[in-house]
Amino acid sequence: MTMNVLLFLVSCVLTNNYIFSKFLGCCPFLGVSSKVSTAASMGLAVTFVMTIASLFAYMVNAWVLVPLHLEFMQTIAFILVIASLVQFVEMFLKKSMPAIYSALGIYLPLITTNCAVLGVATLNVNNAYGMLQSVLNGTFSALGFLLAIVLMAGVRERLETSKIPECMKGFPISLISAGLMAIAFLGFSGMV
Amino acid sequence: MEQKKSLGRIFMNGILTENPTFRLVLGCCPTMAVTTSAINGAGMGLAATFVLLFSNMVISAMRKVIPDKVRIPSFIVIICTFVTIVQLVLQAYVPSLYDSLGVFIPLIVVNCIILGRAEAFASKNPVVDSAVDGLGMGLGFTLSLTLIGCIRELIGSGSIFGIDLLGAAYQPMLLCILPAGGFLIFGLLLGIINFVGSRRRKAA
Amino acid sequence: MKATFHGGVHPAHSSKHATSSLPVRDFVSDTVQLVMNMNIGAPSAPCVKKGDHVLMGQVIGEPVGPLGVPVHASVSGEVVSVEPLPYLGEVPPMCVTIRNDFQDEWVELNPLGSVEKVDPALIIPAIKAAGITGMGGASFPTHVKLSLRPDQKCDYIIANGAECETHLTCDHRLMLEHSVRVVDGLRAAMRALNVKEGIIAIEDNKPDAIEAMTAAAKDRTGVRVQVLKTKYPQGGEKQLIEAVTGRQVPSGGLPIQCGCVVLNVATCAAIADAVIDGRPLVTRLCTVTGHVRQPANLRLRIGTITNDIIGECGGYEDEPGKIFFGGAMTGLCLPNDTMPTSKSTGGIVVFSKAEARSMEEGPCIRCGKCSEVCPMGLNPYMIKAAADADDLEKAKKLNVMDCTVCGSCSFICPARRWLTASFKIAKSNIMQQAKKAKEAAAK
Amino acid sequence: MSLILSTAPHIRTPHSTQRLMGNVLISLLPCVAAGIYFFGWAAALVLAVSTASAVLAEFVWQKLTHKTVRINDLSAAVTGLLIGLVVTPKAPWWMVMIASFFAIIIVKQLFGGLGDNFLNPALTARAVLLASWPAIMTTHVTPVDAVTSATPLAGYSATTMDLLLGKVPGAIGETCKIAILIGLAYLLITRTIRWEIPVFVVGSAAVMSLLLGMDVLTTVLSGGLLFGAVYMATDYVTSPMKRWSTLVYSIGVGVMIVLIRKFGAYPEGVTYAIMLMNICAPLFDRMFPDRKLYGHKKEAKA
Repeated sequence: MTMNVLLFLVSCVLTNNYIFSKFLGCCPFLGVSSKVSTAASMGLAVTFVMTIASLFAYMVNAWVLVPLHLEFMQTIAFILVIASLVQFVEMFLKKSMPAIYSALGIYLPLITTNCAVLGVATLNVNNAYGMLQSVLNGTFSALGFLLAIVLMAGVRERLETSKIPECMKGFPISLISAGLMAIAFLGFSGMV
Repeated sequence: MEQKKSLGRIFMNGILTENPTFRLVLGCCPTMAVTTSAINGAGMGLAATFVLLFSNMVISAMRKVIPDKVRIPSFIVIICTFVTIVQLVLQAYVPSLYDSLGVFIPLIVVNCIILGRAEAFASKNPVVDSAVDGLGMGLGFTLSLTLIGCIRELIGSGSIFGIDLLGAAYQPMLLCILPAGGFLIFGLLLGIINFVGSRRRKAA
Repeated sequence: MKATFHGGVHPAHSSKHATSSLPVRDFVSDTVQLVMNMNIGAPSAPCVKKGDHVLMGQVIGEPVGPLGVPVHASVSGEVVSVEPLPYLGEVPPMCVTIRNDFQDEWVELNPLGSVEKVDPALIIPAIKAAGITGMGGASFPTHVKLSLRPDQKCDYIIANGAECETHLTCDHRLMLEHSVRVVDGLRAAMRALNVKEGIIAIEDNKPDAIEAMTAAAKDRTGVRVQVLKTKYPQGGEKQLIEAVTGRQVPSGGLPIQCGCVVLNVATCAAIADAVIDGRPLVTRLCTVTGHVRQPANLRLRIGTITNDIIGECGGYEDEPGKIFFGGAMTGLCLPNDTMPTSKSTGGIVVFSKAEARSMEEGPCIRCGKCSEVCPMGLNPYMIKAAADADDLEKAKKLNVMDCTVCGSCSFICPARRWLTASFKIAKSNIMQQAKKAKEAAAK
Repeated sequence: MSLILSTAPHIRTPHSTQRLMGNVLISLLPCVAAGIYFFGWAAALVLAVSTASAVLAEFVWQKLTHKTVRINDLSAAVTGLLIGLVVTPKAPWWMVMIASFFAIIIVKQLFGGLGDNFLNPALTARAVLLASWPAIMTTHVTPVDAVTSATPLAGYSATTMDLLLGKVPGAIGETCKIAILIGLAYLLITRTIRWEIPVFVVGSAAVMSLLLGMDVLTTVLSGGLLFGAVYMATDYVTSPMKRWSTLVYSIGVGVMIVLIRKFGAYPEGVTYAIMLMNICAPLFDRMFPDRKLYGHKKEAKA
């Protein structure tokens, strides 16, 4: 059991990293990675939301959609679940954990349209994961996202003082950096 | 005449001036994820175009009915409806494409291009204009994805749209159809387009 | 136990060989030019006029302001001009030119006698009257350095005989030839401040000086010799204090804040002259080396013109490319060889055209050597990036103000980047900014 | 008389970038010689093509972008030669050329040139080849009798002596450990690199293999571990800048090498292990405090 969880962790974080092998969550990955501190906050916020979203999406799917034979409504159901979850989490944090809210607050609304969250919910269903597996998949994949975005931010902070050609500044060089990082992450292939 | 001319401009706006992929850099997840071949790129582009066209039309038609407060959720529900239609249609008629696009079909919902156009254009403009804008943006997206798909397929498999172009002696550079290749090719294309753009601006 | 500090470099080992064994000889030229800004702070005011006959040691510039020191005639003779002269700074200072009558006729002196018997209260006034400023290069008025506020306490006075700069050997020769004067000066300063411990710090590449000073310090109350590792900038005030006492001068503060006063050995000798003989500061030792035919250690009248000194040393070996006052790590470049020496000129180094050629600046290769050698523990490569981007705030955050401009980072940089130069500029810009802000606040 | 006016210091260390790179080139000569001796003139051709095309790429790029041409800092030559040394002697010329171009243009120059790349160009180029043409890259030639087979990591049995001398299949410069050790000695004597990185990479790999029950000697002597530890992990540009972070980085490389070898799909983990740690390097530098600042009290540091 422990071994399986560990392997699942390695798989989600390293081998099948959401960014470097699945392209899920690229927008925040490219958009909110210019500083390590903000990248870490964004990654944590995503981890938080993806874990809860996986759980709720599983419950909605298994307990509502499947019994009612409404599987084709998945996408719409999930997006509503995620949107309301994000709203709820935001309100909850604001009230009861203002410290965390002040750190993660501004990133929460952005997460609604983060495709990693909807992606993990959909993939959980596609892969027919159970509840625990869904939640673990959510958490671990988000940790992979966290790792990727923090590493990316470290690299980009370094690039700040680089003499990058004018036309490559911004998105292009970030994409190239991400590509080179993805090459490095190939080293993990076959680990699981 | 006046009306038509501006429609043409709206159309071309999406394809060139504000090309969602290369100019605005929106919706980059599918741009890199599905462009391992030209056909996948084109398929993804067309699916998104369909959703864009109809969601723009519906949102534009309902723009005076939808209360401002629940604007975004309503947009998402409308977009979602069309995404579900596309999903079901693809599944039924082109299951191979459906399989290769995978999770990125439902993810059209959260593609920033679509919500972006709904918010920036359709919610403020009449139906016909919105339809043309959706079509232009969608085709701009499709063309970009097909272009990236062509390049990646050509280098990575030696073919375009499955047609072998470079012969049997060509040793395909597999990297291009790996995720890393997606990042690199997209990054390089963006760089080249920026470069050409700045050259033009300088010349002008 | 050889003491040392963190970081540092080993520049040009062999540069001292040319002069380290040459005894000091006197050189007097027929004209001296005494600039009025030989001290930090306001320049002195000339108090003689053209045509005046002055005696050696006569005050020709009156001190101005809290950091002012008098300037004395270094020869006897006739004042031929009192006018501004282009010098090393941006603003040409006033300069008194005296034609030497070679009589060396002294003004009446007021000797105080043995340093061990003199009334301690008379020592600092004597130093002030003698016009002594830090002779290691900083030109800080010595009497100000030794005037403590009531809340300040000095535990150690360190006589700085490290002479870590390249090329220079005059302190080395001074310690060999005038060991007792150095100890006398140190004792005078100790007695003036009632300090129990005086330490003479010498790098281990000068074993003969260590021996001579140890012998001179024997039987003298509270004085000892501390051997230091040979490393640049061992003689930097902050590094010396760290090496000798293990204390650190607080950032932005003065040595006295950690209970230390550092005096150059040449300054010590000048103090001894002022106290014992009542003689003002009119001569100093100076090493002349590099591409001159006969490198030498000379005792010069202050204000001797460079060209005359070079002539005394047999002239240039070939066409000079660069001449600077001081060692190669911190020396100040001369625009031409007509500039006179000052109280802090401990060396004149001539570089050939080939040596002077500036090396092309390459890109930083992130080797990290600059951070490794920085004696202040800074990250020069980061500060350079901030300075290049004109980001003064960031440079300040990276503690550029702690930089002592010792040049170690520039020296070690494989890419030949101009690190020290840009820190110098950044520091002065920040200070100007602060000054402006202060003025604005005052309004 | 025209005198040069400049700010101090007026002297600079003789260890310029060019000399450091030159030292690396000299230290690679034993590896080059061993490679040509074991793999014949095919290896020489690969090395020539890789070095020449790297220098050419740098030259052309700097010309086209109107920058100062700096090929005489020798960094492109080092990158090119390293690329040649880490590919199989069977590598076709076009593949080697692509690798050199990729390394110089995409990994290095697009980021601003020497000093600005965050990944080791030679290693990244090799990873690109491995990902693009895995079949060619993993076919290795047994030296002397020129039989193709997999590397020792993939089941080839070799004696320790064979491993030391380099009589095993592998990349051109990676097989002969004695040549690498001679190169290491030269680099250490000329103070081009410091001992920490090679020692800690090899040491941590040894410890890790011991923990995982692998043969320590084989782990250390097979594949590109030694070559990577001496020539790739020590790259100034892409390794961390601080003492402590360098330590963590080196240990990370060693551990990752063994983990990838043991659990990953690739028989050889050196390339990826070093690349991954290159990526982490800026974070490591962030994590560890600077050397203590002079004259600042501890509490003032925050």
